[in-house]
Amino acid sequence: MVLVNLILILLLGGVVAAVSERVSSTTPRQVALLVIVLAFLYLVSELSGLDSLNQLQPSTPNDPNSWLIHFKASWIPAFGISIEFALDGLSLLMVLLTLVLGAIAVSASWTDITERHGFFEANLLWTIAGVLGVFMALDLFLFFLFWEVMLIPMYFLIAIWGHENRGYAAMKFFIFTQASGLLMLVATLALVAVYRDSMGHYSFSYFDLLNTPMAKNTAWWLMLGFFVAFVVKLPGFPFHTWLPDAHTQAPTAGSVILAGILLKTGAYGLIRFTVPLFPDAALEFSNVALTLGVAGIIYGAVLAFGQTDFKRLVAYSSVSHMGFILLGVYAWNELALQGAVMQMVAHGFSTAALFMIAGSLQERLHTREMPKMSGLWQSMPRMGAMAMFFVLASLGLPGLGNFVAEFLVLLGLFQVNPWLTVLASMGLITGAIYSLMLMQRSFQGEPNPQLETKTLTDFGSRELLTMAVMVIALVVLGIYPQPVLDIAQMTIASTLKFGLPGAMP
Amino acid sequence: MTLSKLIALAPILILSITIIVLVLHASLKRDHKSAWYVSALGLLITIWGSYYASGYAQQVTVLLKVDNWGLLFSALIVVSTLTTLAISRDVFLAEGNRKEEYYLLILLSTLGAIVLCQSSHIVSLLLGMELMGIAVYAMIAFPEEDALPLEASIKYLILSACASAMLLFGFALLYAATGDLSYAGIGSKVASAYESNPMLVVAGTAMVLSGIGFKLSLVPFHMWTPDVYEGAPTPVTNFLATVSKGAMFVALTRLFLDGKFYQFPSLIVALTLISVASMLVGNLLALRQENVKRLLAYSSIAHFGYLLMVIVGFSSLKETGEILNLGRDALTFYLAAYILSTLAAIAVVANVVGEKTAHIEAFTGLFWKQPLQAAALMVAMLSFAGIPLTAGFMGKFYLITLGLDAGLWLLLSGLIIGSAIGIYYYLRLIFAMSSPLGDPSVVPSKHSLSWRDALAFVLLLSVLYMGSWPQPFIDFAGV
Amino acid sequence: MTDYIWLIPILPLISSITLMLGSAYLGRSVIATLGVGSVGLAAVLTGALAYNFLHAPEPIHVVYWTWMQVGQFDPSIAFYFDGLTLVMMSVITGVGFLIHLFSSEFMEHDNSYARYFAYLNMFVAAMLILVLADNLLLMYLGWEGVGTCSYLLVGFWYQHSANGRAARKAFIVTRIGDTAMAIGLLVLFTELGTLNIQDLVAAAQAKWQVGDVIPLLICVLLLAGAAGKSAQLPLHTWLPDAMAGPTPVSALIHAATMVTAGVYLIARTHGLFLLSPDAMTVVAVVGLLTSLVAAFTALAQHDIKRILAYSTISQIGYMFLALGVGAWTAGVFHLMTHAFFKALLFLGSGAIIHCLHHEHDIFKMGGLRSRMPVTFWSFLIGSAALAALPLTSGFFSKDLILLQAYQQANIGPLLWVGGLGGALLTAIYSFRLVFIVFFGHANTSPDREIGWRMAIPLILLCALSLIGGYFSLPVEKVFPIDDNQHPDQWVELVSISIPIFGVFLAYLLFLGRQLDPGFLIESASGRWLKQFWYSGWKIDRLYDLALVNPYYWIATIARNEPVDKFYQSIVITNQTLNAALSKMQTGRMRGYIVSMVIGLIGFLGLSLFFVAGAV
Amino acid sequence: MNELAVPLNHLLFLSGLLFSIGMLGVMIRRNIIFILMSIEVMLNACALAFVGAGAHWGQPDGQVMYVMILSIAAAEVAVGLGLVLQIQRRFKTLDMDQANRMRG
Repeated sequence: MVLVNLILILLLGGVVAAVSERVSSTTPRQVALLVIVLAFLYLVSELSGLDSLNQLQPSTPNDPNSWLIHFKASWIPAFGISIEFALDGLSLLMVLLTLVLGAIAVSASWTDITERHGFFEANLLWTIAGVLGVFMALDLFLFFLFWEVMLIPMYFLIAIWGHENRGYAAMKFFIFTQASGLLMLVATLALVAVYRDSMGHYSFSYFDLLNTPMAKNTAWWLMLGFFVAFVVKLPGFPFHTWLPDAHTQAPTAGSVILAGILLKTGAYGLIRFTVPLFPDAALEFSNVALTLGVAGIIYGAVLAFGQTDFKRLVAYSSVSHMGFILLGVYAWNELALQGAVMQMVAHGFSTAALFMIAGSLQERLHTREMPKMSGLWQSMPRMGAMAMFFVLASLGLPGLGNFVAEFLVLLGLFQVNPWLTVLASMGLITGAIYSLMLMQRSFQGEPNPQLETKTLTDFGSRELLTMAVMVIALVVLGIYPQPVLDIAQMTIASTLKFGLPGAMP
Repeated sequence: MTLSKLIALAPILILSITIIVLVLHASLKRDHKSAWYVSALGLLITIWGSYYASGYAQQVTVLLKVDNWGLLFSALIVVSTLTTLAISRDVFLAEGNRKEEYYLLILLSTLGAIVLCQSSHIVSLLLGMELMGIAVYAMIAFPEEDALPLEASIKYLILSACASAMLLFGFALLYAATGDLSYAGIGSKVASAYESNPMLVVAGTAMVLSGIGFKLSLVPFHMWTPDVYEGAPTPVTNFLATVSKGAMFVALTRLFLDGKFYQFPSLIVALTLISVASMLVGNLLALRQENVKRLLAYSSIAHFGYLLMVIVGFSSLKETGEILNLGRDALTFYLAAYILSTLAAIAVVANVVGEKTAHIEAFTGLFWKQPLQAAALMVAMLSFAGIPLTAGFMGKFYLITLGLDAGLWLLLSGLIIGSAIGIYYYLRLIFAMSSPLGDPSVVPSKHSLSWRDALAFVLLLSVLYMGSWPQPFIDFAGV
Repeated sequence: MTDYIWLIPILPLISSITLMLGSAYLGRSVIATLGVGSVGLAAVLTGALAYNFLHAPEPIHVVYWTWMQVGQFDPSIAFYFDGLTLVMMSVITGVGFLIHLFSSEFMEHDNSYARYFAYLNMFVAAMLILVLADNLLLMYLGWEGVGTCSYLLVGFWYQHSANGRAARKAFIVTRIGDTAMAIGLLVLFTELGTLNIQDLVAAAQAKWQVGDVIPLLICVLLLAGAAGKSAQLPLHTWLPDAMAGPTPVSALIHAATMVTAGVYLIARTHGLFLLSPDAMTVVAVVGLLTSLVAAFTALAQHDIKRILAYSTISQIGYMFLALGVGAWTAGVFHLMTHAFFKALLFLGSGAIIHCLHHEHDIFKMGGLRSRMPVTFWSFLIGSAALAALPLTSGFFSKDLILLQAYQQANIGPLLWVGGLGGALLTAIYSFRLVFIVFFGHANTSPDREIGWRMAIPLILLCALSLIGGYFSLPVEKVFPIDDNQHPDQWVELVSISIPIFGVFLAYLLFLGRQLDPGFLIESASGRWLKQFWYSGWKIDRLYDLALVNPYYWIATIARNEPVDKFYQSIVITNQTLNAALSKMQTGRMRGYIVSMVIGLIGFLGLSLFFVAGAV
Repeated sequence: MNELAVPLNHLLFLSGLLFSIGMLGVMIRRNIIFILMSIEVMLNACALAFVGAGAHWGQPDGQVMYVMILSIAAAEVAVGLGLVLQIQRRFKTLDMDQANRMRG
């Protein structure tokens, strides 16, 4: 019941935030922050009691009571659909990341929202609730429900508070994910139909569907349905074109949530559903997926280098970083998977910070075009220093979270496909190229004459505090990542036994 | 006609009594408000009647087959008529004094629809369809001073007259081939008739399905829909979209199942083509449509394309009882979901726009002017698009399950492509509603909660309820 | 008693972080004391460590925590201290402290004083971690940390975008080397299952025989990493441009410490290199070629710092040569001595630039002998050591390398001759610099004198350059004892006399002007050759044409998302279909009837077609 | 039992012909009244087919259907002419092609 309460807190919090706009235009954001902190404390207090968390023993996928928390209530018995939430290592990590980034997103949009604050904070909270649902739902119907429902508030975030052509970007974002979601729906229902044929009764529960015997090419088609839905969301190489538009047009909080959390739902889906449900089909398909991953890394990096828009560059850097996750998942051994999970966490922080900087730049200069803003370090040294730190984080400086993730992925992948790893490690070089170009074009170089007139205020204490949280998080992830690795280990160790026999145990 | 048969006909009898009372009332005192109340009361009693009659389900004379499924849809039709009544309350206040006829026409048309729902014989089908149809021509042309309704009405009259002629000619051929006019009779004899002279049977069924296809606005016969939906006054559009199409589809299912039409491969291929064409053309036509009523017309074409998938599904299910029920459940759910969503959508259109042209500009910033109406329209749109937590999604869920079991790969891909295109124009409307009003400072003024908001809220709740907690409806409908 | 070893890298790190955070509140003197003091303290601690180590010379291995543990892969944050580490640490902290002292005055008037010292301290900390690391992954952390600090310091004066471009070039070229090294690490872990240096060398020797393919691959990858960081031939183009940073930075990073990281890496993993002789020959050849190419280029330079930069590349070429022929001790010895005299030369040039208000071109200087005595003497001693004249530290180290190069198995003599040529060229260009800058008629006059904080480091480094030769490195236990005997006399004699002859040649060419190379330079081929050498053998042009421009071109072409065209095409087809279909909705009823009739006929036709087919 | 003088196929063929004449009439004519008339022709064709089929099977159903169809046709035409009157009063023309205000 804990998990259902968690989502309810956020949903009701959203309603309260929407209504609280009547009090004054600043209360909604305080309400939102309060709600998220409340949810975080509630979860932590519930979890601290669990002994299974301290011994960190692995949670075998097909036996529910080995999971940290498991909740099941029947919903539509006619189809064996039940409201089933469960929390294990991986989803715990993602839930914590979502709540932390949610708080950061609220603080990121502290001042740059001018109209309808209540409704904005409400949408923010509802998106977070939807994402939490995705991370915790273990009934495929319920998972699909949250998968689609989290889009609506996110759509409103972009469509109402976005920038110049927000309509196009919001529409593209929604259609891309929803259309691919339809493929996943058909795949899920086909899987359930196969299950019903062999087992005689309907069931949508992940635990039952886990090892349904099916013909090889049906498994292949179903896996493809799931794969496309998750790679569109990831975003993988050919399906990523919605991300740059969505990011450039979204408000700061919107892009922080979008980059920090929503992209991770795709990665989570790959690890949780695509490979364990169809192990041998995933093995056959792994070569294609790996090439897509590498293509994503290189393509994202090259395009990031070519951009003149600050946010668009950071968006393409996310495409490049997400390529690593695709590699990590489909190399499917312990090292690569740990790398993928670590990348999900580390990338969340580094991109959220970069988007916050982009947002504050847009707030101050009313433009995202880098040609219009060079040499900002002089007028805004604190923001420059923060930007430098996070640029270094995103290019994978060892000692910070991203490096640990990328190195583990490369290490894991090397045992599966050495030549592809060499290609993927090109991503390290191209990553450095666009990151430093970002720094050069915006913060270094001769100060832009047009900017002389504006008095540019540097980072305030609130912004610095938020940035400090992310700096500490990345440093801790870089220096002492073991707690995160152990929590993820609970899921990965057991899912590997279910998944295809990776090259390394 | 034993007493139990009479009770079985309860909804039809109650409605006829209401009509008679209405006529007597009109002759005594011409008062618009009391006429409205009489008809509303009559309809409510009819709903109770159809619930009461469900205990006495049986074949009443050769013409009508009263079963729970038919009664469920009769109740749904009466609910739709009630909503039509609700939104047409003030539409005609400024009209001349002859308003009671309008309510008379609505009740007569609903009576026709209920007869059509429960028909099991060609005569009762014909009777029900024509009673419903002819009443609608007059309803469309009711407001005198406007030119568009007149044009829409004449178009609808001529086209549906042709369609009825086609239908009749088809039935004539079928009658010539099988010698029986009741569905069951045709069903039993059609196989042997197919051996003797296949030409007759096939041509007959083809013409029957074309006639019905017109009424359901399937693709080759869909041209009239946008003009009639736009021309007719909003309540009548609502009536047309929900009652006339809903009843017709139920009749088609009965004819198809009892008449055993699913044996003929030619029919199945033709229906598949029509279905796919409707899905794609319906969605494509609505892509950049500015007028909301025409947009809803095209969307209904697409939705009936999806629904036809169930009929095609029957063909490959043959006699396996278990999946036949799945097909019937899918049909019931999807049709109910479609009707509910259309009611919600058109109710909001009526509340917001009334009789002015329902251009998309009228809906910009609706979220900030009338939040409740906007929420209802949004939920309706999401239900059409098939987003979870709405009735539409459950309908689509059923359809896909059926499609997978029956292996209708072409139709499934049509469904996916159609709904992918469909998201665009549903979202366009939502985007228009959410675009800011220009002056962001105005906090939505809390105007009094009028009955219109109550109606919109009720419909919104019902669409969400059916989508998020479908189990009770499945038990009730899984008859 | 050695539990304070972690303090040595942490002190500069802490001071760097405090400087970064508190830059707005600290006064200049506080910043200077913090910056210089932390490195000084580290130097003192290293001294204490050295004192203990000399008495009880067994290696110290301290493990702090496992960095990450995933299945079998569990690198830990741990320090390994032995003779080689001691040498490196003493160079880093010793020379580093002197350079910090020098730059405290050199950067006196710069407005972001705190930021400078923050970066410099961070660099020293990263370098110390690199040197102290017990596994290759922690070394990689130091490796990249050092590269980042070099990027930050080269691009220190970020106001001019040229410096930014030089800094980016430095980082990216070294990053290419680092990626190769990372791939080497991946191969190592996959083959041997560990990244701990001591275990992996033992495991390698157990697993492979001499001359296997995989050790060759690993060594070449490590060499690529080393070449990137130590600016060797394929990846050397970044060092001359890195002179855009402040001069003390060039002294510390691009002379004494960072560029020697590659040498340290190969020295540390010499066990692997011993397994594949061809890899060692590759190292030797790369070293030799680099030293020759750099020496020729240095001859044709005008900018004082670029001459020193190319000379650094050339000298490190020598160290690679030494490592290539297996003369590990000689290589490390040359590394130490080179750190002394090259730092001295850089600081000297820094003093000159400081006093001649940022004048870089040597032909505009001249006759500074009388007016800047301290700088003159330090430059003279530095150049002597660089040219390896007898009695200087350079002589001992370079001579050792040449002798052992001669005894190398198959191409020994060839390497030796190449080395000699390099020594000759080194002598010529080093003394060319001295004669042009300090002798001849003075056309600029220094406007200020160097203070004590700049003079003392110069003097100390002069002393070190002179007596450096007599230090005996405590590395007996680290490297295998090379038992090759002494080559015959004439080889020794020749390698001693060549540098002297070189200096004499330089005197003739540049000071006495007896030998007039005029006819040579004016001739068409001469002019082309001078231009060719000046531009660094056109390697920069080559890289631009082959790699940089195509990358720019692809990026600008692909800027607006080619993949999106596919999705746009879907949208366009939908819209055209919509337009076509809505045109059919003419509004005229007769059109509708026609479509109905067509539908009917189609339906009938299809059914009859089936029936005709069936019957 | 086939005491029908004329074989069924001839009759069906006749009614088919009548039906297509009616259909053509609706498509070609522009005046609404003539369109209504051709609809009458179509409906009568169906009635004829029913009568023929009824006779062929010797059941009265055919003729019952005939009466039904006639009454329905009458009702439709009644409403149709009512509309025609209004159109005439409003648009002063009975040409069906003028009525194309709604399109797209």
